[in-house]
Amino acid sequence: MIYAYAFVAIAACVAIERFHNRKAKIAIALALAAFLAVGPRFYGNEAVFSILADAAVYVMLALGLNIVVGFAGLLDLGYAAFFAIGAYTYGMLASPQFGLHLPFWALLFLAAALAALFGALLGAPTLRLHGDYLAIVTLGFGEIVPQIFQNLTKYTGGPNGIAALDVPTFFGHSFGASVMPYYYIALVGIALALWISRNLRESRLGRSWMAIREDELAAKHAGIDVLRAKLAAFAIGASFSGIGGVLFAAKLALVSPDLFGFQVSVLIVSMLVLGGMGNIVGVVVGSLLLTIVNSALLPQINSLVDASFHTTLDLSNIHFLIYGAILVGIMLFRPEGLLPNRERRAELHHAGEAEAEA
Amino acid sequence: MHEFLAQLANGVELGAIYALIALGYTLVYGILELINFAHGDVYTFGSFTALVVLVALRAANLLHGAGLILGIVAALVVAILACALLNAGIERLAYRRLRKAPRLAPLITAIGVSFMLENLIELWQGAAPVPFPNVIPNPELEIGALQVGVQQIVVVALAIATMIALHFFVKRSRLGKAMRAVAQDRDASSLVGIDVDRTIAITFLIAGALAGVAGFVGGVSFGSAWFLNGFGAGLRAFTAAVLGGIGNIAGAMLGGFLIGLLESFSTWFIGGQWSNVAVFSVLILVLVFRPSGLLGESLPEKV
Amino acid sequence: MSLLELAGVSKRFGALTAVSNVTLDVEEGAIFGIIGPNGAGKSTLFNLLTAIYRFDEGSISIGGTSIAGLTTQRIARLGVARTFQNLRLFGNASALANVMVGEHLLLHANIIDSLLDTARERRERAEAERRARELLRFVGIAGVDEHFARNLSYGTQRRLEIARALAARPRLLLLDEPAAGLNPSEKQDLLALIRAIRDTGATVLLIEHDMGLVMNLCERIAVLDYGEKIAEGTPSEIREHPRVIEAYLGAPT
Amino acid sequence: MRSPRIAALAALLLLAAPLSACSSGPAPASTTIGIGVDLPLSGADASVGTSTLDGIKLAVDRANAQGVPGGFTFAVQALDDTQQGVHNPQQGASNVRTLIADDSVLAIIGPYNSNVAAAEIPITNQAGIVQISPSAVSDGLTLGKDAAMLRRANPGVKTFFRVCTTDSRQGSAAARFALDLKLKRVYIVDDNETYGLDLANVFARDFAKLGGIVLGRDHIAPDTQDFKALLLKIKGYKPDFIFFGGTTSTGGGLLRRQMFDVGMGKVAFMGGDGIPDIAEVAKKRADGTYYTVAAPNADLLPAAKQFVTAYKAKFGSDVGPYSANAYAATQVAISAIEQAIVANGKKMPTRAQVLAKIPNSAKNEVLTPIGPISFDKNGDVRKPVISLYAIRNGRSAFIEQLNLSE
Amino acid sequence: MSALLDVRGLEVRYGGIVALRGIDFRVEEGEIVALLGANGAGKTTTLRAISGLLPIRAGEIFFGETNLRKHTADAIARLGIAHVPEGRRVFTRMTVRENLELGGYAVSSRRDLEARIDETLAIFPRLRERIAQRAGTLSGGEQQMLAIGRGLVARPRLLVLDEPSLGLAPLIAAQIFEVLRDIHSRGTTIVLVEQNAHAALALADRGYVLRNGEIARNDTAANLARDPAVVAAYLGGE
Repeated sequence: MIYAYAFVAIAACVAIERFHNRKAKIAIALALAAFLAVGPRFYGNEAVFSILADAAVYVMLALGLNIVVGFAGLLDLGYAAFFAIGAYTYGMLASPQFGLHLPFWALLFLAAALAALFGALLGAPTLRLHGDYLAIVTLGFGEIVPQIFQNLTKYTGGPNGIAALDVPTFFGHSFGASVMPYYYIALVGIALALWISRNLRESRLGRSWMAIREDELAAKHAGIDVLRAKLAAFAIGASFSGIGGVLFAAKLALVSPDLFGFQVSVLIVSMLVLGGMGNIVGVVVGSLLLTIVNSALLPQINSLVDASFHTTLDLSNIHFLIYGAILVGIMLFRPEGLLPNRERRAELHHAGEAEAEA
Repeated sequence: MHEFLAQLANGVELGAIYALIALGYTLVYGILELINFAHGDVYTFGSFTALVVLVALRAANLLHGAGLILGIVAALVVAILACALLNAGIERLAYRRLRKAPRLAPLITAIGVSFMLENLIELWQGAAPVPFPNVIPNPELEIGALQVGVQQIVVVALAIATMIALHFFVKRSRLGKAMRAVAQDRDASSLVGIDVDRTIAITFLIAGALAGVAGFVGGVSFGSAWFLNGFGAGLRAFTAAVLGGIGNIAGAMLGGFLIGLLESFSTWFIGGQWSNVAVFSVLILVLVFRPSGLLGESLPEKV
Repeated sequence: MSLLELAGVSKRFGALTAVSNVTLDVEEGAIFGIIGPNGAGKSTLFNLLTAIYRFDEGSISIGGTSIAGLTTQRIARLGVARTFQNLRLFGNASALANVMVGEHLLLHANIIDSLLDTARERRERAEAERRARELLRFVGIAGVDEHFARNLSYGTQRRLEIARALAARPRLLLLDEPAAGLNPSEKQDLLALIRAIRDTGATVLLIEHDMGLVMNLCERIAVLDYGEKIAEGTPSEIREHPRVIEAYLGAPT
Repeated sequence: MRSPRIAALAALLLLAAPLSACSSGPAPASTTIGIGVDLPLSGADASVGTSTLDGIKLAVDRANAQGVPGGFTFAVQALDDTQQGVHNPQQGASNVRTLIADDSVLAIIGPYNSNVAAAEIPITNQAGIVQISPSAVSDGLTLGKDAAMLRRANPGVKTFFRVCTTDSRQGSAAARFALDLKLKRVYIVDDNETYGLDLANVFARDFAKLGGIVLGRDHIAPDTQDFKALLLKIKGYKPDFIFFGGTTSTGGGLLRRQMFDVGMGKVAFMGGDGIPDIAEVAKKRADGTYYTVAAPNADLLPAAKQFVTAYKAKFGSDVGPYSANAYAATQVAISAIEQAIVANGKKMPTRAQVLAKIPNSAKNEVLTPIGPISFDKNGDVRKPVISLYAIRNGRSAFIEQLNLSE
Repeated sequence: MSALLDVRGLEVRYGGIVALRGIDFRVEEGEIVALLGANGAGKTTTLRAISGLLPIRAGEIFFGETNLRKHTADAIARLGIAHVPEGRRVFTRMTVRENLELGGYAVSSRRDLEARIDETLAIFPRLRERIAQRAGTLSGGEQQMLAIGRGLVARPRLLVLDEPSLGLAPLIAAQIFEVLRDIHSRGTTIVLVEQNAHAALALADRGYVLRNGEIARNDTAANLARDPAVVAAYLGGE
């Protein structure tokens, strides 16, 4: 069932990418939105929509990271840190931990702001670094943040984290134990994130990022305040992650440090690169695909294979092998990602022939 | 004072291992500008190959007297060869096709290869830590106020000898020069007759060999091998390489020793759970003030 | 009135003095040429003007404002735009987008506008796009708007870079070897284009090797050699100048 | 450009289509009862996860071999709660939902980790399905306000049980054992993970209360291999023993091993039920280790011996640290299901009927390799027994046991 | 008489753009041939295609009897073509000696290599003074000497030079051309791309003029230097 939904969503994305007619694109997008909104009435169960809601959170994260890596060209290997900051904002301020029970909706905004603030704080001193040095600094930051949450036991519950977080309410109606409200919020979140991503790409700021990504020096000469534009990318990207964190924490009703390690940062970068960096639709496809692989396919692979081929093959001990092979396989055969953007395609086309005679 | 010296010795021992792994990162980065995330797992593979050889030799009752020395050498050599071949194989199968691909593609491939290696090692040796045979007798020696184990001396000596050998190889030998040339300018290198593909393959061989030595000394020093060891060790070693100035051989060694000492002393002074935080905080601070690492050269942009 | 004034400007790289005690005045509205052998310090001089390098001695002012300590983007705000010797276009972006980046300083949309695609953002974008298309026509490459910069021919790329520089409506336009690699007829077009640019009110400072172009175009020319200004004057003065012939033009065959 | 894109589409199709077909296909035959399992089966916890799963499989096989009332057969449906190699509460929650969505699943065994349990309990509580964990020891899962919060969807119903003991029981028992052994001065180290930190906290508190001297505490960082820096620091305190909160693979094995490298081989080492397998890593150097287990002396329990023999025969490997617990948890679940089948006229029972048959007193105790099991009102084991073992010559030896009052 | 280098119908593309559209030219043993043309005309592309740095779309390149199409750049270098690329491309982080040693990368005998380096240093005495210095610290002219010297250590049959006087002070440029004349007199065939058409045609036996990826003219150097169109286009002046 989960695969049916994911398949429809991915197929729709591919179709949107393939059609050149603007109206057709919009029609498909609306049809997909309607399908995802109405689908639960007819087909599926809590388990399916729980995974889809999780997938939606990852799509939001990937869209946020896409702003940093895809748009501005800054490799961030510690993106999960902002995810953690968002989640712990909810965990600490809407739970018995400090007896604070701030409303979910307010915390969405607060977390976005806090994550953006930390994005800027990390960015300000380090954005002068180039290429892989920046990647390593962000990686370091990504390692530090969850460990600080883990070590400050008094405030964060330490390794146990904080459990039994508040159940959000909507105009006085509690979300209860159902996952459906989160599913719908996440859908709205994706819609917003897509809208903002598109806005940014087309905007003055988006053009500044493009310029910085392509040629930082030429961008400076056009009067672009490079540091400010990079900080904006870091902050906006981080705020997506902060919002995703709140949604994630509220749905799980738990935060703990092991949810935000380096592997999560790597996962999100993989989603981008696999889907096709910089291309919004590609990012959505990449993150859906990897979430489904990670949250549904691999954990359930034994029962799936056993059920379909009537075997008792034990595949649980080769999860990593399968996952790694998927990453390597896609990269070897489509190094530009499944749905690359125009730029990326062009880049590949010209790879190796870059030094045209000057 | 006594404890200070002991911590210092321990930090040096740890740093020697990180430095060996860091050298592998830095060599590969220098030549391909690729963060080879799978390198830490090659190190793990080295530990396990050495371990398997030692266990087999011990089972055959060959590990005493002169056999002990020979056995240790055999384990080391097998680990070196196995890691060198593994690393070169990874380059051939997973990275070579991507030489001209967008920058992040090989990075993700490296991550994928790392996952695969971890899983393969797990399938081979199981998911639990495996004890590394205590082959080196470990009486404590007192040198002034400094107490060191024989094992510690062996580990550090082997690591430093390897680094010196690498230094001379890269500086003096024909292949070493070719490696440096390819790292600087691939086109110009091929114009003087250097086979670039082959040189890159050799760089991976050497990086793998260093991981093999690291795997052996790491196994001896930590006393066990575990299929996921490569992740943590690799992360710290890579940090060391960046700290020293990535692509710079002396920098990787310096960075390795610094990280080792930092881990040791931060555990002593502020507690083990903060050691990672300390390591990465220092990394960030250093890069803020020296954006190309401690020994890295920053070349002015050409306009 | 001088738009650009350099007084005793020097720049050293280690032991090498790339620019040595150069004094220069460029009148508002002029087309001013800088020539000299490769490595004479011409591009370094441009790089000092746009703060890619910081000068070690002397002073530089643009429109009366000293640029000492200013960053590249601050200098751009003073109305300085440039092209590069080795083209620096945004290769993986359309020609139109390249020019629109050039318009950065003319726009006022802030982060919020960009995030929410406000009316201001849309209005400015439409306006910027219109101007960009106009500029592409002005430099003579109308019709390439949607093409990726990297796919354009060399001559078109040169013009596109000029269009991008013009998009900021600069008071001072720095052109670094704009004719390099152009064929003779393209050079003729370029000559007309640079004159047209000057007629819009911009001051043009150019580095160029092509003597025909320089002599035809420039009202004044300065000659650099080994980082020093060895001569300055009108084209005919320069052509006759013995040191220039010795160091740069060479004895006629 | 066209064909590669179509190829990508085809690849996606290939990936998704058969799977979506099979997962939404016909439910398994109605004579099968699913025993849902959620454990970390890959990545860092794989070694304990798989050996724990093997305990469950053994119990299910045995039940099927003995025959199930109503002609049903039990089938293990195991899901992995790791993501990217680390046990993950979100994945656990997701798995539990998947299991609950399958009507044939009547009980869930797992999870392994306490924070995963904290994410799952609200879901099983709401669904009213029996969940028995072999190893999640954190106090707050069953006790006090924290546990009440986890059950807030359905406060009247308790669905979460565990056959392991709580951190607090084990920690206090360990404190008493240590003083019995005349070990007075302790340095406490933990792995800074859920189980280890809580255990160390309780031990530190109770050991000091009983008159022991806590010289200091430290936590270790993840992915650490070198413990000598820490041990050199501890050495300066001259402790009688080191108490370790954690498991063999999170550092227990290496810590013990490296104690010899810094000249602390003679200092005793103690921990909880996370380190019974320490000899596998530390080998001869494990001697001098003490550990506690929440079960009566295995040497005196015939069920334990039978279990060990059967396990080795079936899987060809040594029993994992929580294999017996998992076996016991499964036994309890199966016993409740079988009783429910009988009570339901040999027809498929409901989950509520199964929940009603969970043993709650001496009368309906289930005999397991870790002793007779029934649960108290919180879902913890009644009459818990904590045993102390020592490693001697690389083997475990029973020392004494403590019967804790209810 | 068979040509040392015989290029037939050479075509090279960058992505969709045709950089060379079917170039034919020959270089006889012992000649100096100059390639002239505007920036972007395809001169550098031609040289890079010959030395194997660029894939050939169509056409053949014969070096003596060998078809270079099947060879990689390093193999072509070992066949005896030394390409001194535009912008010198010396290994700046290595010493002068190391650069020269790399020039003789294919030489296996240490003594032979030393002899060749000595021979090269005899041609460039300036380099001997700088032998232990890092190449990056040399002046532009010295770097150009090193780049040429690096090529000479290989004792090439064909020396290919791309803009050897680029960025050099006139005096130094003159020295370089003097050296090239000397090298040629010792029997090395030379192909030269040069912006300074005066100097190039003064040195060369024959010249080809490239325009938009095609051979526009092909004549003796003397004739080209006298041709008013060539003078106007490439030799400056009104």
